[in-house]
Amino acid sequence: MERKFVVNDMVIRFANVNGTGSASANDMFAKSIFRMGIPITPKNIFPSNIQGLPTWYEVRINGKGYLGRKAGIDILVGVNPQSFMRDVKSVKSGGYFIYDNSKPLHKEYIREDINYIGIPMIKLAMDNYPSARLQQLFKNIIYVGALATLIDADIDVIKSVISEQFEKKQKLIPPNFQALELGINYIKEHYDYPIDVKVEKANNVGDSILIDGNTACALGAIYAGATVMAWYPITPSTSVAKAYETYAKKLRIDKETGKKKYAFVQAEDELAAIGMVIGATWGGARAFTATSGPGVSLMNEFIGLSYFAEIPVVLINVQRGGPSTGMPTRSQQADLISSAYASHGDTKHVLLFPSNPAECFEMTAQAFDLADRLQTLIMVISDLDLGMNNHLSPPMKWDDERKYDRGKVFTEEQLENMTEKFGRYLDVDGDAIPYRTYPGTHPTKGSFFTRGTSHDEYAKYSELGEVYLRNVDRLADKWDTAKTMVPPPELYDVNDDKKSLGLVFFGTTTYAAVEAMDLLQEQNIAINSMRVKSFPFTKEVETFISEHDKIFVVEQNRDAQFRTLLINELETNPSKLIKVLNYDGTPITAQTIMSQIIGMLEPVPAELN
Amino acid sequence: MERKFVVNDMVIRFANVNGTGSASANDMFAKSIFRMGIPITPKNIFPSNIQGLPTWYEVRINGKGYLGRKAGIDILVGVNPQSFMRDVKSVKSGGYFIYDNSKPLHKEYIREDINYIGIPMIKLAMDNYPSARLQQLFKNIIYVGALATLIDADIDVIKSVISEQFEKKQKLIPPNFQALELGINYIKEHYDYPIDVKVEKANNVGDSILIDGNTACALGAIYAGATVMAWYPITPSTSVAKAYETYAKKLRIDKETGKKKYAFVQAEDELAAIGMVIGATWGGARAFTATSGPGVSLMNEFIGLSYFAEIPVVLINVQRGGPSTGMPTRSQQADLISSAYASHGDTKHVLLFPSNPAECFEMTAQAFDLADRLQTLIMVISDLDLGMNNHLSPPMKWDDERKYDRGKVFTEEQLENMTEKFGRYLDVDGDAIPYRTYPGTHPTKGSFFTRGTSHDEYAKYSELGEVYLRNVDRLADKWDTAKTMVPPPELYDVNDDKKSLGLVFFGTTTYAAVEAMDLLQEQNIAINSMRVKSFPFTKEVETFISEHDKIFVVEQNRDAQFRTLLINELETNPSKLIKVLNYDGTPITAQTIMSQIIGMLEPVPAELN
Amino acid sequence: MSYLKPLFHHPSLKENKVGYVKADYEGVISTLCAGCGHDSISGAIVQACYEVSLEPHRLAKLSGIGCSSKTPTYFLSNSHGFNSVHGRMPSITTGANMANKHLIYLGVSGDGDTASIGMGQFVHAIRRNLNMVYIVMNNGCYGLTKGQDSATADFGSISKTGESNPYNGIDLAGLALELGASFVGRSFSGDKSQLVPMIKAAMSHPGFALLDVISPCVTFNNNKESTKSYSHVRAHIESTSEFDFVPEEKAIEVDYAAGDSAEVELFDGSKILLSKLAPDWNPTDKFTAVNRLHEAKSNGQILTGLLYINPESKDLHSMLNTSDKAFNAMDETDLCPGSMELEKINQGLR
Amino acid sequence: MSYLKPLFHHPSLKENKVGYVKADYEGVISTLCAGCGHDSISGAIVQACYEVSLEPHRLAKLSGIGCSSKTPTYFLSNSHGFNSVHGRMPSITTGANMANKHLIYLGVSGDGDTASIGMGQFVHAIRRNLNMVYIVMNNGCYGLTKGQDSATADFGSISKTGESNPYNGIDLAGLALELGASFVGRSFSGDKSQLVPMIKAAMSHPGFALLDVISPCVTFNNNKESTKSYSHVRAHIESTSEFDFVPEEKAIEVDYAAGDSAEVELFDGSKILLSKLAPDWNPTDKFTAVNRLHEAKSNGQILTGLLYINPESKDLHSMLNTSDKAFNAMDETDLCPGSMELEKINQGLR
Ligand SMILES: Cc1ncc(C[n+]2csc(CCOP(=O)(O)OP(=O)(O)O)c2C)c(N)n1
Ligand SMILES: Cc1ncc(C[n+]2csc(CCOP(=O)(O)OP(=O)(O)O)c2C)c(N)n1
Ligand code: SF4
Ligand code: SF4
Ligand SMILES: [Mg+2]
Ligand SMILES: [Mg+2]
Repeated sequence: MERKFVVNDMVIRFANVNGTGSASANDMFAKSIFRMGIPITPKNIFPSNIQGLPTWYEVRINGKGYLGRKAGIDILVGVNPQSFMRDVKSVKSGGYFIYDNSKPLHKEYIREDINYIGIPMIKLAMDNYPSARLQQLFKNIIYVGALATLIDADIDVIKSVISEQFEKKQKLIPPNFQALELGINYIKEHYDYPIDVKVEKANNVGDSILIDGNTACALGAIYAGATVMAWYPITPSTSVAKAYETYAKKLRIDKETGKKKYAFVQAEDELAAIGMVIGATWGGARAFTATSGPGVSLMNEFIGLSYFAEIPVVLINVQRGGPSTGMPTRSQQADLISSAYASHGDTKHVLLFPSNPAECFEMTAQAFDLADRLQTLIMVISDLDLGMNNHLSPPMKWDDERKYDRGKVFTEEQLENMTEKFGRYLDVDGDAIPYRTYPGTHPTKGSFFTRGTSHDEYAKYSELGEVYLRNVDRLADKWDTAKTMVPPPELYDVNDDKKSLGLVFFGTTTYAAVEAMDLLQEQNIAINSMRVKSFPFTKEVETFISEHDKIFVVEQNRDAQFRTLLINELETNPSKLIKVLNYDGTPITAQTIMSQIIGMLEPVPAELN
Repeated sequence: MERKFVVNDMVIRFANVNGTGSASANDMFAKSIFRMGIPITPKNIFPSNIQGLPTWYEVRINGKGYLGRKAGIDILVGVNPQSFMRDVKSVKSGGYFIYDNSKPLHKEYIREDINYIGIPMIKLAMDNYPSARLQQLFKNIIYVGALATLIDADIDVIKSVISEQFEKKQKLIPPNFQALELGINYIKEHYDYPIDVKVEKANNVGDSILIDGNTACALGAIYAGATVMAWYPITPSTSVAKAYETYAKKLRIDKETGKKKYAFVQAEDELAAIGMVIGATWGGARAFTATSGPGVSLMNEFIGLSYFAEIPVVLINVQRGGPSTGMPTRSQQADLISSAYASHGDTKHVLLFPSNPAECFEMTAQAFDLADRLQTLIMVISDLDLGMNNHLSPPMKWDDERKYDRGKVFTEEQLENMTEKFGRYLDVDGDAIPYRTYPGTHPTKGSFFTRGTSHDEYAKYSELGEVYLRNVDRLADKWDTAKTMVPPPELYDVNDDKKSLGLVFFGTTTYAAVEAMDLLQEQNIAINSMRVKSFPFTKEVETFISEHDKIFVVEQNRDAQFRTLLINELETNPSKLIKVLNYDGTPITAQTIMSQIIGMLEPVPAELN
Repeated sequence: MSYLKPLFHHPSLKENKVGYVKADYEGVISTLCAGCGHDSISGAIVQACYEVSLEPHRLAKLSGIGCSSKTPTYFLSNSHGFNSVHGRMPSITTGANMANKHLIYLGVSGDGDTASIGMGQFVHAIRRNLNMVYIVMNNGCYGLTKGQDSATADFGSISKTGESNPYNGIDLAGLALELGASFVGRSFSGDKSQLVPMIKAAMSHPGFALLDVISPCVTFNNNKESTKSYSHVRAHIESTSEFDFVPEEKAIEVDYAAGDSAEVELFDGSKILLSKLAPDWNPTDKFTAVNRLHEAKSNGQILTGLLYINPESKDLHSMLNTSDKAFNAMDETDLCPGSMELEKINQGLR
Repeated sequence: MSYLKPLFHHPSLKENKVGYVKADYEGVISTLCAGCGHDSISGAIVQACYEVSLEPHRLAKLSGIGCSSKTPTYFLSNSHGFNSVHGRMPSITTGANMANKHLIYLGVSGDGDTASIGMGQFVHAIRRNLNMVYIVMNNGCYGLTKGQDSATADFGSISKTGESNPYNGIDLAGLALELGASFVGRSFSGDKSQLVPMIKAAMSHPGFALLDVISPCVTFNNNKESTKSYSHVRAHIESTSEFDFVPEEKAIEVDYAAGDSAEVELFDGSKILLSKLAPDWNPTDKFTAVNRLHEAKSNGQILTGLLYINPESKDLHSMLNTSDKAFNAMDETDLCPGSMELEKINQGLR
């Protein structure tokens, strides 16, 4: 009888202890599958601590290119005794549990419906490596070798990944290869392989790259000409700063002088970080910061200043689980209201919602143009899942013809030739955006006094009601201008001509939503979909919402905050917007979206298809 | 021909320079009218500076008891040359302009349609007082005497107010009386008096008191047993702190020991202020802070902590004109969204909306009970108009039987007798509110670890999705519990049985809204009204909103933030909520409300009455 | 995982004066890196509280955010604890102290938590002479966020990312002295013989007691090639550019006499020179303390010991002249002025 | 209204080296109280800029919030100005300085703005040796919010509300020295002969230059009965419990020689003892500066003068090794690595 294999469709989870070097081993494994031409989605599930606590690494392998998280684990590599019970339980029926059998498995861990594959990892490591430290490190490579063999991964690909990894430390390659072989050989000698979930070389990744969103944001900032990065460490945004520094060091050192064309400043806190950004953009540079929820909360006062004094700011908000310190190493989309309306008084802020690293790159770059053009704060709304995990992504693109849009800035010449009085907050051409000048531009013209207090068109302090009204009404008009400049939504194949059902999502729910669309299709549920890319909502978003009768809004927070934004900004009747939520800190799955939708449709099945 | 007088219905405005002692003179004048039994509404319109800039003091005198601001000035006392032009313009046709004629009035200030009354104020002062300083001070009393005579105010009442004011500095009384007489006599000798707007003793103030909202809040806090007040100076909330200190010094010193039963701590900034409050209530004291917009923005991170770690906080938010530093000495209701949903993550906060000083007192006291009961932050939402101006208000009331509701706190005995494990975040009785303990209560039981990170029922750190969900879902349930505890709205005489039109307001728009109801009535427009007192909205609010077809929502901000709260929390169709806005920093008038409503009704007059 | 012992290991069975054994002062198992200096300080706190026979519930432990700020979970399980937000422990402690003056307040912070985001609150807690013990677990870096330089990092020190620190480090003890702190001590996490008595002294001091405790971070101040076998590991880390491998280390210990100096090798192979104040040092002479501190610094030494104590210290409660009864024990009878008084106030407003 | 002269009054008609007259350095009419020390400092800034022949647009003036922070409107109308938010001027200035290293950055702050809410940013601007002049207009109180004590108020000083300050004041100059500031000076608002050259020196210093300038508040440090006629006014203020009367005062002036002392009577009748460093004082010796400062303090003197200067000061740009071309003058050609480079990066991620 021929064995039936499930090919290129599985979830593998590694259960490790953090600080043991497993992350890099797991990464190399995932990268190898990707190199085999198979789409993957790796996710790190790590604790808010440095060493000694359970950490998981999950890779979904899916030939069709579904990149959302999927529940149900096919193979679990369990090398952390602390989480053994939980790990064993998490394997789906018929799945595999790979463990270190240097010591026998206690019987409480035995489930009848799964397969156990024991490998004497630590024993093999002890037999082959001298020190405890090395044993711990190479144990990880041993299980990679074993796993690869079990699922029939291409060993040569893995070896090439290892070789690349240690390109600059060649002497590390042989011991790594040796560890890999130890794992491979142990399987070959003791087990029937491959098992019935396996991988096969494919050609399904195109020109995709594997990158995390934070790195892509940082590169976007570099390409957009950000010269000042001011930040304060906070998970999960720290790596934006780290990547900016790493790439700036490579790409932004003046060849001749060795001097830096960037300033990378670790601030004393988030208040100072955004203050530096405001100062720098006021001074005419492009500058940005990256933070997460607690940081944005601390930045609230300054955010109001940037809105009211009309100072460009780019802020990468990598959301994590809130409220308060919350779940620092889990992902949510729960900072929408607090971002959109941050700070006291009547304020509104432009948000961009990337949903993959290529968009992180592009939207960050775009954020600088928008900030300069609109003279206001632009937040790129990312999250831990997008920011810190590697994603299969289209490559990043840059058109060399592309010019930075520095917005309305008077140059020295323009000032020199100007006869009328310069008005910093004067709307001279009807788009509600005034002209600005950089300090030091002209000896006698164009200087002005920036302030967070109420001011007239000439930046002069005023407490007069009518002056105040002119100013804030213009800011409201500027908001309308913004609607014409921010990226429009992506509309997906229209399945439903009657436009009865709609599906709305943004950011990292996209992966799962796109997959859910297919799942619903399979169930003959026709639904039109829209991925929103920005706030304020553009005309297209408004049209979609008004044209559909019943719209499911997918988001990852308890209070359906995105839905609130839709209701509030588009004057939508709330009754037509149905919540589809997931807010436990893990990325939503297609299955969840589908079942919530079907659950809510059930009472009215007649209306469908 | 008999002269026709307008009695007890006028607006008087004093145009002064700040720092010249005019505020106390004007106050004494207003108080005198109040003492004559006539309702008054004084409003200070002052700059964000200490000395030398224009400042206005406006008193509306209205026998019917309408206490909102009214446009159109009947009498202007103009003693500030800086604002002369503006002041002359602001007098309504037929009105009076009282000025210092020590120097002749320039002809550009002459309007044909108003009456000019010149009094040689500075000349009189110079003739009678030795130093420039005293001349400046008594000039103010001179115009009070003149004005009083012109409108026929009771001079004896004024004298008694002066005597009281200088009760402890008796020697100041004679020179003040002298100045008063100088003004009186000058009018008597040179003009026909009274003029045609005048006052008459009445009996229309009942047992009302004249007090500002901030003092009332402070007294509420003292009565509610607040022992720790931590704050940072900021207009317009500073006087809450000042009044707390003043009254605590009188009412909270232990008679025997001379020691203080309160701690009044000027913090280094707003972050520290709310941190101290959180620490103090965690420690088992009642504590509060008072601030305004910029302060609330800075407190954002801590506000999230209080929500998530469930720590009682009372915060008096005295709103001023935003965004950013905005208009520090003007009034708005523009911090609603930023208060209701302050901080990142899924957060919601309880708000109370007092609309007069008696309610400032009561609601502040109530806020302490609610904070302890609900174990969360309660914001009393006041504004500059309510907080810093004197208001005619019902007296403050306290029932001596009233006990503080300290909420669910385990005592030493209860802990001693407890057999089950204490769970700080365990909902033992279904109201979603857990029990807490104060530090130091019991040697071995009841201690717990407070944290802003995700925690289980026993306050233990957890990153597990299901643990997180249990906790935040309980917090959502607690929100529902809050709805049953906060004060219900006030519903006004139902005029409209068909319930087609509704009017909603809160806080300081109440005065004008109540007057507008009468104005609309006069125009035969039937409208049902509701004054909302709290957020979350109670059942009654929900019912009112759902029962009416078209509802006008009156508020003082650009973005109709209160309306957003109604839409978002009650799932209301936005199309039925009509904005009635005023956001130039001045309190809304009844006329504005009426005309906006009528303007919006015009297209559909058939539907009315 | 830590070497700090869990409750069921080797309990010291001798009861102290209030009837508690040492284990009663312990906390849950530490989740810090093996060898982290912070765990040694936790141990010293346990020891000090046991030795002074403090009833655990008479102490409240508070912290900010960071590896250091996690430690309150790892000692004194029977004390109320508050792991607040980053840099704001001082304000929380101020409030708690106001609520109940009768407890001992032990604040734990890190150098990031104190010298960067928390600088303002640190300075002002000193200014108010708040009655508390303030321990900075000072490792010169941001442990929890993976090793960035902190504001106490020395000029020229090399961080895990290989960058040399261009800024001068802030000397928290020197700063506290300048600000008029009433008790300033410095010690080293591995020097129990100095640290335990210093914590005891700080607890008995009626005012703000700063303990600046140098506490090496095994993971992120672990960046020089010090031993042969380690180089391999280090190379691995560089190559993978992931800080995902933390070698297990033993906590660094040191024991030297007052008046002496001791060179201590840190995890990264670098060395620090500790210098202990002489036994006859007069800690009430601030002027000399400041000079000695600057002198030591210019000699490349880290001066340890009780640098300064103001024997006339008056804490915030004394300055404010608050009542002896704790505020959290007061109720309506103590606090509410009653309706008659209110009617009088109303009367005055008519 | 202030005595600071508006543009059209008494312009000094002599052109300086860059062709500007003194009036070109003035600002709009001050709205501070007559006699406010802050206006005298504004005057000194105008004078200094005129004397050093600075083109006004080569300077950017920044401030926080407060009476002091309003002053940038009252000088240098042709310079860009930024009246930011309370306590955050240093971070704004840091950013502005990063954007364009070629301007002079003049930050103005108050003692509330600096020593309370702004303490963190103040400390860290010093730590980074940001190239700026940082003037604290130090009046020991919160002027704009009506006279609360600030953190620099002296112990025991009586505020307008009649309370005696129980806290020790923070000495900003001492603090800056402790933190390693590269330029520390102190002066008095009324002492133009000392202040003007000190501002000039600070502007030419390549790093952080603190000028702690004592600047009496006529309105809120005006609380003792000093003259007969004034008592009446004061009584009035007490009785009405409204700070709504500000007597017009002349700004306090003082002129004394280096090495001397001068007693100055403040608006409230209290006296301060200023002591000027001797002409042969060596300001590069920090150790002595610290000692002299503490010594003066214990003698009840306020030491003025240039206390310390580090001649080897390296500012933040030097530390970061940034390019000479200002960032705000760079465009795509300077900054964008181009599509080829990006394709290489993509390649590395496959
Ligand atoms: C407002 C805010 N910003 C940033 C962070 C992220 N964060 C957590 S701990 C930490 C630094 C901790 O450093 P330190 O205080 O020195 O403690 P250590 O881990 O070194 O003991 C930071 C920046 C946070 N939790 N909150
Ligand atoms: C966040 C914030 N908190 C409080 C205030 C109110 N405020 C304005 S100025 C000021 C203090 C100013 O004191 P200082 O810096 O000494 O300046 P001075 O007026 O004495 O010159 C305060 C507290 C504010 N504007 N912003
Ligand atoms: S990272 Fe450093 S500070 Fe944090 S636990 Fe590990 S050794 Fe300690
Ligand atoms: S209040 Fe004081 S600091 Fe402010 S302007 Fe007046 S005198 Fe100057
Ligand atoms: Mg640290
Ligand atoms: Mg001041």
